[in-house]
Amino acid sequence: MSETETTQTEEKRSDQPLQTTAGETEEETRPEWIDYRFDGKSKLTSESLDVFYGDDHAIKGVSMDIPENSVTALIGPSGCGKSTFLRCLNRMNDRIKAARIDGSVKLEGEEIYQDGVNLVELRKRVGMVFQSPNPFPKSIRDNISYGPRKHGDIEKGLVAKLLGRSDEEKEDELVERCLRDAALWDEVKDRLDDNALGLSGGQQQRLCIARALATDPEVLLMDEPASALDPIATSKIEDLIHKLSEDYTVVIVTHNMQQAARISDQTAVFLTGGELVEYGDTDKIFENPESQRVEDYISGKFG
Amino acid sequence: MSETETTQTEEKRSDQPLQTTAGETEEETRPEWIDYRFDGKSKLTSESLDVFYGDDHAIKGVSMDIPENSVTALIGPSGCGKSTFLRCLNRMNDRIKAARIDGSVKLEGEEIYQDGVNLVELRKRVGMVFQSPNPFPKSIRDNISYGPRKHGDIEKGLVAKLLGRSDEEKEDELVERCLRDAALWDEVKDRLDDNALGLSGGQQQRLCIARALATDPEVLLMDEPASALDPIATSKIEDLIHKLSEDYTVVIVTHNMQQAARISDQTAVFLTGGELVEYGDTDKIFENPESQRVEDYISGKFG
Amino acid sequence: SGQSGDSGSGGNSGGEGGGSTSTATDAPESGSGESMEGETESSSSSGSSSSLLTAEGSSTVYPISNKGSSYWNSNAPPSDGEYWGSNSESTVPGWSEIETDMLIADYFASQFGFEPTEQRSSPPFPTTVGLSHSGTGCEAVVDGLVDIGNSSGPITAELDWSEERRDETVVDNVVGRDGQPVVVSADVSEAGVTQLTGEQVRQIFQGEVSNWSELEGVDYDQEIFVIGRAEGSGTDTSFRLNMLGDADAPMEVDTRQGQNQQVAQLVQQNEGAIAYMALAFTGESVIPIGIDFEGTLYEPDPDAENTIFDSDYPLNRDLHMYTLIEESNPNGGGRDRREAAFINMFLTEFGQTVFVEQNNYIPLPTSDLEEFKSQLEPLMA
Amino acid sequence: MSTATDGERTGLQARVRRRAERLRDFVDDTSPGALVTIAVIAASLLAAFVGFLLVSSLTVVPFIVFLAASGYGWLRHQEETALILTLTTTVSTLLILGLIIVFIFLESVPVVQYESATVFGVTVPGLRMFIETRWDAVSSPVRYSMVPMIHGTVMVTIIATAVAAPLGVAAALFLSEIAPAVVREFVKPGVEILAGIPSIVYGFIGFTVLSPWASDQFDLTGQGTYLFVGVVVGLMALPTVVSVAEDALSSVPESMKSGSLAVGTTDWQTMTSITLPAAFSGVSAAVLLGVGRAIGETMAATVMLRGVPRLTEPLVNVFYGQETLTSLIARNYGEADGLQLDALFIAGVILFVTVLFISIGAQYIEWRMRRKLGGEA
Amino acid sequence: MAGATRSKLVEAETTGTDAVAAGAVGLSAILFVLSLAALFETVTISEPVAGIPVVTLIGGLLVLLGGAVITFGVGSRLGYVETQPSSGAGLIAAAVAGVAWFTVAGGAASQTLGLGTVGGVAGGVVVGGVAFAAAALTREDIGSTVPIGSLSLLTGLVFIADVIGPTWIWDLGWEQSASLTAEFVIPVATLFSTLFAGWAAAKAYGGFGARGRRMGAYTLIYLNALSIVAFLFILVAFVVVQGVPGLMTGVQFGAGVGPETTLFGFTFTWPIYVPFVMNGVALLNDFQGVLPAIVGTIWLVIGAVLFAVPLGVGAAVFLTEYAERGRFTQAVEVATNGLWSTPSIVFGLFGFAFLVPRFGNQKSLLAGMLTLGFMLLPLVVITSREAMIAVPDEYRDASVALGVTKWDTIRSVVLPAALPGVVTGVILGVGRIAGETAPILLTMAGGTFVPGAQTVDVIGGFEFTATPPFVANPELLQATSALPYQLFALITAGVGLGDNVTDPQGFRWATALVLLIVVLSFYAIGIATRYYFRSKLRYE
Ligand SMILES: Nc1ncnc2c1ncn2[C@@H]1O[C@H](COP(=O)(O)OP(=O)(O)OP(=O)(O)O)[C@@H](O)[C@H]1O
Ligand SMILES: Nc1ncnc2c1ncn2[C@@H]1O[C@H](COP(=O)(O)OP(=O)(O)OP(=O)(O)O)[C@@H](O)[C@H]1O
Ligand SMILES: [Mg+2]
Ligand SMILES: [Mg+2]
Ligand SMILES: O=P([O-])([O-])[O-]
Repeated sequence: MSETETTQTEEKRSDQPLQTTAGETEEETRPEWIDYRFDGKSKLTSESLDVFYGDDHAIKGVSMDIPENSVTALIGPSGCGKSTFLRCLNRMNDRIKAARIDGSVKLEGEEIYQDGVNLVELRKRVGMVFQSPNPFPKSIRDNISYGPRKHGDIEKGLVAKLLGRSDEEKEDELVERCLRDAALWDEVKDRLDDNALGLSGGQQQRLCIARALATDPEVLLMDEPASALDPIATSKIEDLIHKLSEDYTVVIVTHNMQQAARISDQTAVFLTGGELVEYGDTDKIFENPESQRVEDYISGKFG
Repeated sequence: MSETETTQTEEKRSDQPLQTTAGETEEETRPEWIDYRFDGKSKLTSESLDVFYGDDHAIKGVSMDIPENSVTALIGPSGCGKSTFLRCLNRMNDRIKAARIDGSVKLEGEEIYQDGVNLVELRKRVGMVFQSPNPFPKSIRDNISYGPRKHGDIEKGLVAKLLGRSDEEKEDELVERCLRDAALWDEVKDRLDDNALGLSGGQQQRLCIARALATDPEVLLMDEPASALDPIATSKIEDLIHKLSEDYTVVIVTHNMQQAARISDQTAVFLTGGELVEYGDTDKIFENPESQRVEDYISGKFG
Repeated sequence: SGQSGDSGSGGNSGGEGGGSTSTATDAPESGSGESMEGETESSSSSGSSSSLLTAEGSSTVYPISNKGSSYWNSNAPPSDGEYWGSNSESTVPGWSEIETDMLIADYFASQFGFEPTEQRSSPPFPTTVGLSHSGTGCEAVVDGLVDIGNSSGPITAELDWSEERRDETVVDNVVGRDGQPVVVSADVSEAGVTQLTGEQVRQIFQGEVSNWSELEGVDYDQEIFVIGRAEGSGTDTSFRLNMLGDADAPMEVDTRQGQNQQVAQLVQQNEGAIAYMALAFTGESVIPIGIDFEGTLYEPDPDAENTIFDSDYPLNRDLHMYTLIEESNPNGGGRDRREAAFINMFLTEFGQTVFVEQNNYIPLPTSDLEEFKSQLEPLMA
Repeated sequence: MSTATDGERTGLQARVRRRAERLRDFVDDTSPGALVTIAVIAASLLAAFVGFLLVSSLTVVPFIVFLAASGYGWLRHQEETALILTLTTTVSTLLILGLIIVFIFLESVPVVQYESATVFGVTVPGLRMFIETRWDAVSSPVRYSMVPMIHGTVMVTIIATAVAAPLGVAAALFLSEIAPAVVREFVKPGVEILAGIPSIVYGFIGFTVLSPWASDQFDLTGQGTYLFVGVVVGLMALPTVVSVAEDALSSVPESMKSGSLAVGTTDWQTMTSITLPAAFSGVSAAVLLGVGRAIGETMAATVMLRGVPRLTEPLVNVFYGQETLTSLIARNYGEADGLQLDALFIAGVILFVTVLFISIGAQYIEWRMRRKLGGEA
Repeated sequence: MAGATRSKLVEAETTGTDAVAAGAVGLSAILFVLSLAALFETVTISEPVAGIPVVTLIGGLLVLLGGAVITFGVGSRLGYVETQPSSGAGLIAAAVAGVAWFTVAGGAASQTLGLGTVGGVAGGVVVGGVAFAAAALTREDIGSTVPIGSLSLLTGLVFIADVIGPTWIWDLGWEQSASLTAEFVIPVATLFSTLFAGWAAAKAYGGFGARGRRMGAYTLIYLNALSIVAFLFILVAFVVVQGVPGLMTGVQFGAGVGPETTLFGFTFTWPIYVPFVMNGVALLNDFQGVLPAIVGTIWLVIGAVLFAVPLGVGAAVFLTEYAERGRFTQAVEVATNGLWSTPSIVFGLFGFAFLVPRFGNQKSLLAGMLTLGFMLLPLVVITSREAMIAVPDEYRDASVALGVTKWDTIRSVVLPAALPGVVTGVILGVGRIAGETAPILLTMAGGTFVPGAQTVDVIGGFEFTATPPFVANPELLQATSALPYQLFALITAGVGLGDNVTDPQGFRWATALVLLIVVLSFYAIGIATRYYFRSKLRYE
């Protein structure tokens, strides 16, 4: 890979093939099982995905096609498997010893559950923001530049400095851009070298979003990014998500139906037991759901 | 307390004074500060109650009068102090080192925040069910009979057996009655000696309710008793609460507004900052709230 | 048949305990099936006069006193020649003097008025011997922690006492003598070092030479590994006193070990080693050498003209079992009956042969034994 | 900070007042019978303790009173008796530490006086033990220098740490971050069992196998080297390092590790850049505690070392092993008396104080780590 | 991010070049084992294998290994091999290379070239510095292979050229003779070269970069874990192999061969007779044994547990349930942790100064019990506290909300829930104290070869008297033996003294084995308890 020097900017994103054996995957045929059809290209596709925690069947045969450059919301009562499903999309479930996954998830047509998948590369392309903010116990700047440094995109440190290879400007640029994108720049620009743990909850959450943006992902998975925040911070993050959907494919889990209605283009409703009950345009789901259970859930009969 | 041998049954409730020095507190005047007036007798009354966690003012001057034999719901956004208020009603907040409480709470006109209050007696009369089910790691039977045994109402164990004082029948009776009341009897009657941790979440929650009933309280405080449950378990518990309100005074915290609307007679709305913004008949609160903030909250504008 | 802790095993696998099975059945009244609990109970609860006799101290005296203690605790019958040393094939010297049909401890104890138990492994009172050094033994007996303090050095040197104080405080029971040898490891012996002068030994132990080749007449290029005994041990004190001229003489050694046995093991394990120890611990690869004191060569060979077994060998020393003079027993010169009974066993011709000579130490002359016997007359039953 | 003392004083006063209030509340709330009972319990126990300290034969009387009062209290006033009994046990724990300090310090006083040295006209008790290097308890001048033993202890500890720290931290990383569940189930108990092997067994193997082998390998005169004592002691300290470091590593929140992985790093990068730095304090505390263990290790050193209190030459000569503080005590307590015995207590004091400081340091570091991970840094 | 590069999502199949790197890793493994074997003299370095001296063989393999590593690195640099190297090998790799070369060059300069210490240090600094710079400043594929590969290459050449042959020796010239011999230097040098080169090869196999580093680090970490387990295994196996003959001398099976035991009035005869653990030492024995020491150890442990567990659990209850967090609890915490790290010999000294004078001024079982109890106490406090803190507050709240008093709550809810943790902690602690020698050395140690008849009998020792204190137990006030002390005594005093022990060395090892068995059983029980409770608490 050292030889392939694709320059990636926001404008021009590398859509190079993901497999060495590039080939058949590139046709743009929508899977025929799909019952929700959208305009545009599909980004992530799961097909009869099952997840088990030990004997516990947490996700039951979920098939779902997520369009590019849009916001897709996953809603459903607590424990229905929203987080589990989300974590399947960048294989973060691999970390959970008890979890077993069956079925298929494709990123731009390329299967991510197959032998030899480079997890590092996958997660670089499919970024994630967690339910509770989890900044590293480092400075704000280091939090942002952590990913790019580890990927070798930014050189920093003693040796680099000695060799004059230190990418300080590049780093500064990156930090500023990501923090601006995450609507945090103004609040922290004077204390970039402070420890990130000193930020408020909402700031930490936005920092985590900025951190995810820094590795320039194509997809951004967000697990209840506003669940612990006050209304003002929430609305900032909602605005941000909205803006991000221009460049990124955003998948967001939320327990707040109003929030889903406000910010998403598509909504998927999971119900207890790990089933995907309904999936479609947000307006349709909220105004005219097909299933009675979804209607009950949305109108607050339970959950 | 070991000397007083009151037999407690449902018919004959011991309304023994909370204080060793009983006295003037028995007049039945409704406080004049009240702005919500209801028919019937008032059971619990808080007057300008303040709670501080360290410097954090969690409850701000809450005055509220709770009628007997009815269901009162407390709703409000996360962190607004619902649980804190609830725990003040049987002084469970005493267990939190950081908490400091100002103001007054009266149980049937008798102040519970004064020197010499017998906490054991108070908590026998004001039972509590917690947000997440917390059965003891004992058998189902022992979970139910735990309270009465500790109060000396039921004798059990090796010594009692040797002395021929074992109250096994009485215990069986009690266990059955409480489990029936909690709508759990049919599901567990064949495995009373199994460990309670083996029950499902919903069953555990109902077991905790049964356990609280076993000490025959007058008031039952419930902190989001259905928050972790599936719809079926939820509706069972809602039915149960409804039934309980015939004999008990029930105060319930919920984050689910629909639930509050379904089951409660009165609703109190707390908003962020620990203020009681509105309190009244449930129908009125949900259909025609006086305050704009409550209306916003109920219609899902935030939270 | 069952067996209690230490009566012979049910098997008859030869060795030293070969005859034990038969003897166990010979004495059915001994209750050999009795549990250990029973035995200790009876020993510890029947009054102070039959309580455990404790000894502690010198590792040099240890072989003597421990062997005696084993004999004592075994309380074997005289028919068991294995232990009494007298049977149809041979007879230990002194046997004629005894000639009894009592069990061994019963016999010696009964002379001082103890009831015979007539049970194997159950003497009239049990004994135990702790192993440390002379200094510890002396102190323990003076402090009243043990009944007998074993010491291979005189208590005057060990505790820095005057002779008067010694005479007032303790009884000095000398049970044998040691011709303290200087030993070298096998490689040194093979390199031809079989004798040294007193001066050379002194130089080695005071750090003046560090390689064997530095010694006159030695052609062996090897660092000397100088092994000493722990400071406070009788062997160390005697060595300083007799070899270096003063109990406080300075020394410089490479290592110091607590007990004779450990010194022997180090000499075996290492090259170029030299050490001083007690006679009982010499062996094939722990080889005593001759020492030339001002022209007189004392050789390790007992048949030579002057040997290290001789009493005028400068390193020759007495082995003591000190007992404390207590006001409660004025008769026996400060010994109580238990102490007297036990020590008396060593001071018979039988004891000298079995416990002293067989351990490679030097027995006492008969005159000394007789003097001792006269001291004990008043205590005898 | 200028008002610190002021604030402290009022804080102290307030605390005292609160204490008093609470005591008064307790007395008010408690029935007279219970009060009498717990008073009797406390008094009799105190009397028994004093009796024990004074080696009195009457000790047993208050002790029996204590037992009787506790028994009575247990039946009649269980609530209060349980409180007073658990309080008693807590105080006893503190007391034991106090007694250790008092007794080993007291016993060492004479030698401290004996070993006074004068510097710049000031007589400093005990100083000579640290500025001279001669230990000789027999021939004059009799000196009890601690320097050789301190040197030995330092040598052994350094070597042991060099063995235990890297291997231990690597093993802790393995256990907490890398090992598959099945492997972990075997390795973790294995490490614990390693901690259980008695030091005398290590010492025995060291004395009979390792020391002669080393003597042969390095062409030494005799046997006993700091190098191999250090290695053996290091292996003995290893389990301490592993288990404490593993605790520290696994207390780093999973969310932090997930956060790192989710930006597309390898798990090794996550370990070195996130987990280890976050757990750094805990891991250093683990190493410190391992050092403490190494310093206090006795039997292996006692049977393997040469037992001559002398400095090696040159000081870095690890191929010779003379004596450590611990082995000095174990080897000499038997024949020592008078000043020499007191000198052993000095060795004990040095050991105790050093290790206590290390322990407190480790606790401080761990406390800081917990605070930091709690987000207060 | 300008310049950001994407690697493939799915990795390619293994290629031929990867096989080279993998081969190098395998070669390192072989060399590693070989050097260990040489170090412990299972393989003699001067002896030939298939006509080639082992030294030369090792040298050849090292050259091969070094060559492979360098080739791979250079190949990657020149683009023949597809890798993803970072821009530098990193500071740690550079430091390792620097130190290794410093040692080699310093040694060579001072010894081979005879430049003395100053020259040695100077030469070392120069060469080490160059190696450091080469590793730090070049791209990772060169930096992490060439300095380390050439070290291995050089070492191999030195061995082949017989510069360091089987008879080589370097007298350090220190006061007491100490020399580095070929027997030691060759295996150790091989060991280190191999470790370094194996690490570099593993890195190369991972294609350098993040993945390569992970591969290299994991190789070392797995090796480390494996070594620890292997070490434990070898240690235990060694003691077992050495100890079994002694333990098994005179063993008999069959009805009625063993000693009789009376339990609760019922007398039975053991169907097995193991003299080593059923006898003491006595003249009349066919086989000598250590029964008194085993029984002594058991009583010690019982005494210590009886003392420490009530005290420790009580303190833990007070600290977690009653005391408010503050100065006092902090002080107790510091004290318990301090006590936990206090060296055992200090406990011994304390017992010696405090307990011995108070129990008849002599070493006694009781003093030993209490001293070990003092040692056990902090562990009990710490583990019990942890266990009690781990009991969820929900249980307490639930109980309190039912109107149950505090002590009742503690007794009925907290203690039962904490019990598993407490029990496990106590058992593991007991394992630790059961093997302790130092404290009992100063407080309890009795005779060296204790006759079976003097096996301590605490229960039978109780006597009732008419005067206070009404009960006495001389058995408790006497010294006895214990296994660790017995082993210590056997090491220092030897066993050649009794005529009855035919194989003194076997007797010692058997004692070590019995001690190990006793202590490890406690650990096994402790660990098993933990598994049991853990699976039970998780509840299905
Ligand atoms: N690590 C785990 N081990 C075992 N079971 C798990 C684990 N994580 C989740 N589960 C179970 O899987 C189911 C789905 O959990 P998940 O966290 O995906 O729900 P969710 O929809 O995100 O709920 P919430 O809204 O509460 O976050 C639940 O029953 C949960 O108990
Ligand atoms: N033990 C405590 N210590 C300090 N602060 C506390 C504590 N418990 C609650 N608080 C704070 O008090 C406020 C009210 O908390 P409370 O738990 O009563 O809210 P709530 O309305 O029950 O919220 P939720 O719906 O999330 O349960 C919050 O700001 C919370 O952070
Ligand atoms: Mg979730
Ligand atoms: Mg709440
Ligand atoms: O005889 P000692 O053991 O004291 O040398």
